[in-house]
Amino acid sequence: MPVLLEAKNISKSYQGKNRLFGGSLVKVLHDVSLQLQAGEILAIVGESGSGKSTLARQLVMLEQPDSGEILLDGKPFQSVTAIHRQVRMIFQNPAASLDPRKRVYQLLEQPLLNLTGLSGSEREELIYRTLDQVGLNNDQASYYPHMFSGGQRQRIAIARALILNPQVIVSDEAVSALDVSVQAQILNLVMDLRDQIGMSWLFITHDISVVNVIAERVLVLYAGRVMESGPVKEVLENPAHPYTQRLLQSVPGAGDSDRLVAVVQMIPAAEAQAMEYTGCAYRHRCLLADQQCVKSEPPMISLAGRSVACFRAKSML
Amino acid sequence: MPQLLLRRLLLVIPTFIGIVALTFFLIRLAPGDPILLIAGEHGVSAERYAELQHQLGFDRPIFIQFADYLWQVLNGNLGISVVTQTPVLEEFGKLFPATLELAILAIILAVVIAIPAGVLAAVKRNTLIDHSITAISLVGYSMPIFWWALLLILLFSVNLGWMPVAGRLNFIYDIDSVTGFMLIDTLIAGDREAFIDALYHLTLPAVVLATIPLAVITRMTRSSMLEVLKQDYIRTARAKGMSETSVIFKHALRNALIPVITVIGLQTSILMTGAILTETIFSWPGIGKWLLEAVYRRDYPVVQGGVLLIAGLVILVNMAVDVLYLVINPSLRQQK
Amino acid sequence: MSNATSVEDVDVLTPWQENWYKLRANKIAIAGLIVLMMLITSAIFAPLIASHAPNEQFIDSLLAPPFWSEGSKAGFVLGTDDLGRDMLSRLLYGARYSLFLGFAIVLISLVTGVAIGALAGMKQGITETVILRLMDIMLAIPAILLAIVIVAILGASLFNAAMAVSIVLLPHFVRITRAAVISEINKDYVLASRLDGTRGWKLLFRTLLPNISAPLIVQATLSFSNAILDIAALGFLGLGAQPPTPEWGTLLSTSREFIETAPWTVTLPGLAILITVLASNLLGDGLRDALDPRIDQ
Amino acid sequence: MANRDCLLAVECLSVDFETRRGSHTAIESVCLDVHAGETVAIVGESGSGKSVTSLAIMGLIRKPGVIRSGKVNFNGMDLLALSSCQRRQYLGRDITMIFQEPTVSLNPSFTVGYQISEVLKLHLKMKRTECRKRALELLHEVGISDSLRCFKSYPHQLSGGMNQRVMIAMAISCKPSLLIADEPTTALDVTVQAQTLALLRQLQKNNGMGMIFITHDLSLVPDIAHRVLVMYAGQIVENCSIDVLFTGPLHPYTEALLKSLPAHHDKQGERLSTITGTPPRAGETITGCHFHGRCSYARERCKESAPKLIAALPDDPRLVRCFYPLAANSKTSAGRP
Repeated sequence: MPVLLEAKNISKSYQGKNRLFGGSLVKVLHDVSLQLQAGEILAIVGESGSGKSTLARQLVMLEQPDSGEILLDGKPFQSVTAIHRQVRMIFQNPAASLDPRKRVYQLLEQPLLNLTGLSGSEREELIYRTLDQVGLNNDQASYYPHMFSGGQRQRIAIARALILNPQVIVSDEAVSALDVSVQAQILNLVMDLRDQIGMSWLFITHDISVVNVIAERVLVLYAGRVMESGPVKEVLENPAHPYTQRLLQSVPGAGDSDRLVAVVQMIPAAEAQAMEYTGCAYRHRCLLADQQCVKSEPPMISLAGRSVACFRAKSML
Repeated sequence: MPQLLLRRLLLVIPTFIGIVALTFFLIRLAPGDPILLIAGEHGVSAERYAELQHQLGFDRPIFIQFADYLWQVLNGNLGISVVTQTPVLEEFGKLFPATLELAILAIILAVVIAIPAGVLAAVKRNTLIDHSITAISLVGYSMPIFWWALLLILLFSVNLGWMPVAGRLNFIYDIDSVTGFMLIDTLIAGDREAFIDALYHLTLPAVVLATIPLAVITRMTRSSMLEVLKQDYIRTARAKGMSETSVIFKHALRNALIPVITVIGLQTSILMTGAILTETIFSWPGIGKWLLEAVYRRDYPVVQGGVLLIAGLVILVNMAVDVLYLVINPSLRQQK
Repeated sequence: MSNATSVEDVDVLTPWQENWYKLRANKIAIAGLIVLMMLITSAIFAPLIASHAPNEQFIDSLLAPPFWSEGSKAGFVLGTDDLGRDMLSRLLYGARYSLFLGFAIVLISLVTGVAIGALAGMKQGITETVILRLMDIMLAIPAILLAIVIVAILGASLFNAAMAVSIVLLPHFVRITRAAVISEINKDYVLASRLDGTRGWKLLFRTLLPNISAPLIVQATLSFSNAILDIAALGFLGLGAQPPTPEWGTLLSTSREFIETAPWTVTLPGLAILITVLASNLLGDGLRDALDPRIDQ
Repeated sequence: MANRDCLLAVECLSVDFETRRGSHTAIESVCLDVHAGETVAIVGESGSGKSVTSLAIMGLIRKPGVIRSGKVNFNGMDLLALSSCQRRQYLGRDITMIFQEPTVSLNPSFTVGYQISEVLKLHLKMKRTECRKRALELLHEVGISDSLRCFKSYPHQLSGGMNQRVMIAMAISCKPSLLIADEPTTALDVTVQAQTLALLRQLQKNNGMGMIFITHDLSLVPDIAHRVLVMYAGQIVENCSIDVLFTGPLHPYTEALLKSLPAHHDKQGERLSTITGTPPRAGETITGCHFHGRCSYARERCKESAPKLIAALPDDPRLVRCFYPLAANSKTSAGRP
């Protein structure tokens, strides 16, 4: 399959809080690379602070990365308008991402007005068609976002992403704020859209059990670095990185009580994240870390059908 | 925290320079010849004009003039009153204690009543007590204080004859000015009657001056307290089995006071505004009345210097409040 | 997904309609609104309501007391002042100054304040720093003092007083707008709007302003009452409207010396100011409750 | 239902919320019991009334909420009949609670150590030095290695997971017999969630506490609880032990919830089961079974009359609120492998 969206060695830093004294730069993304193929769902898994939302912002060109480049169809990003038409984003909390003062119709019309030259009737037709696509009916176009339930609001957000018929949709934790039964509806909708219109989807989540259901490939992010990436089957069934393994062990419902007790460990009150460190980013929490992991940062290697950044990867398999 | 403190201090510098610039250019904004304005309404001879022009540096480029003015200000030279021919700083120093005494008494009065009232209103939300406190503070907040002062004079001084109408002390007492605070000076002099007389003179102006801060602080305390009482940690405190009194006065009030402190700090400016009106009505010999009279007399050096001093004072108090805010608010204090 | 239409029966209200319903439930705020409306109406129709011209003198009825006191004169419901002018008529005409100036002042500072504040919030960097320092400077000088100085320089007149008060009120709008813009600009709905291709002034007017209108409206009502108070205070100090203009603060200052002999000449104008300010503050509080989404919970 | 051996027996607890638009029922005739050493999970979607239940047990329902009826028997005495002053003696000592958002559940103005010491001082009348010593022990007990540093920290200086450990330390400080955990891991990262669950489980085992674990996430339940209560629209619809829950739920809602879990879904790309429609809104009056509008098994009777929470089969301890419980032995696709 052809590569549709590609990020090469993206890095991004933010200025620390203290502006007057030139507060230190906080590096949120470290040389992150990824490839999204046409018609696939690529899941990005990471916990809070892993830089997954920052990555999403770079990919949809809400921000410019400090270094690295992003290619769409093999070409670098050019005009912002073109990118916004081709790469669309869905946010975590639909209640926050839908302007409360606009009707659904206005919300959906906004991108059409700004980014396309469609006539009024063309816009109308497209709006109603898209609403239908996400399972909402025409009457609801005149409602305000607060009149919908959480799941319906996320459908509106999806409709807004879909309406420009983009090549890629990037969704940031699009189902984590929803109840399970509603979450299932939205996940089904995502899968339907992929199957019916071949939508390529970059699905960012913290929930590895969701990945299993919807994605073909997965990329595990920790502290702004890619730890492991590859086909879901290989990575989740047979993780090569201790962090991936830890994530999988943390999935509730395995019912293995011995495992759970084993996870209780002493943790220091001062978190390592703010400290300067060398070597592997995960070594502070890794049970397998040794001197090598302190000294140098593990390079990304190819192993058993996936890429992994760990010195111990071979012994993990 | 030292870094944050330093930052606050550094922020004062541009603000202060800005105020100096404002007062500097104010005179130049006035229509007409600034030298004639500074010299007063009586006009000057051509000779005196040239002298003044040179003396005031008007014959030099404007930026040099400003730098010079800034330098003078930093050296404590705020010019000389056209009317009395005394240095502005000296006059200010003489009159300021009277205003300060009034302001301090007013703010104490306001805080002592407002915080308990605000807490009570929040705790008894939507009861008669809450509604009465809210209503009274709203009326106080809407009060034109110059009228309020006249009403109080009409009632307590004119009709009932309980309170004196004007001044700081009855002229029959002769008290040495040591601190400039009449209450303290009378105590130092050991004159009990004079002390009581001074207190009588202070009461009405202080009540008038306290009215707006009282209303503002009450409203702020109430809403801040209501906001805090909704927080999750209050629920935690209740779940710990703490008594309602501890929950309110220990866990809630401590957090609720953080924004209230800022509001109390902001009252300095309101007190100064109030002082102008209050001192005028009660013939209180303070800086408010002094400044207003200077405006009437077009005594520009006094207006210029007075505005600068009052603004400097407000900045200082606000900075002190900022520091206090850092001290009482751990989430700011411990930031790296 | 056919039953995704569970909101079918709900009336579609615009956000403004909803706020109006919330405000309507607040009886006290509505009382404030009604009083304010009545004041505005009587100010507009003052020539029809007032029995006399505001400056018409009745030499035979100097300092006539109002109707409830002994010695009141027919035709002068609220008495007369020291020059024999009808108090009620003067107060009615005075309302025109207070209310009209209040609106004008708020409008001027609202528009310029929002523009400057939005500029600071959206540009950031050096523009923002300069604007903020300027506003700090303006806020460091007590409001009335700043107004007094401005009036002292420009000369005492009602127009100059109004200009001075507009300038004094400006920093509040700037600060509120900037704070609101900064807090909103990184919210998801604004980001989403940017991704929809909305930017620049369009983003400000179509997306940001409607969502930050609540604190601005509340501030506008509060500023309205502050403007009335400040104008009256300047009038009282002789730095605003000049006699014989029947502006309320000026009425108070001219009749101060009659406080013992004719207290009504002092109490009535002050009461008029208090009622107006109180009514707009009541409305402001009600609006705050209606517009503040946190109250819902 | 009132069982003398029960640590906690809640009988027919109903809570109304009285708003300007009239009152609506938040929870209706909730009955539950917790034995010593047992963990009971309450599962439900947002708005199902699970948090209201826990607050009502603690007596922490505040206006506009009103407890309309019911009893909360704790060690044989009705907590709701006590004066608030009497009840406070038990709160924080014998019954404790931890909450969903640990960071905002701790007072930002006091150090963590102070807030733990406060409980010790209040209930155990400890002196300052004793408090400090005990608080440090407790912090160590919940798995914080540099407990002294933690003791001196303010909540905002600690991570969410750390603050939840502090909350837990505070909750176990007086060796309570009942701990109520209201969505304690919802705001935490998955790895931290696993650690917190393990910690709770360990403490519960070691101290022999009874525990009520409230969650919206059914997949957590087997890791922590012995028994599960499923709530829907203010009512308990099923009460059964963990062992049987995954093999054969009785209530259609429980079944639907189980089927929609992605974790119980192995085939990639296969669609998840969903529950159509939305739960009733607050204040909406429903006749019949509360779930009938969304139930794929609903019949005429379900629309007309409301089922009671009763034993499904004569010799089965499971309780279900359904006229037509799914047969206990029928196969459901939700079963774990």
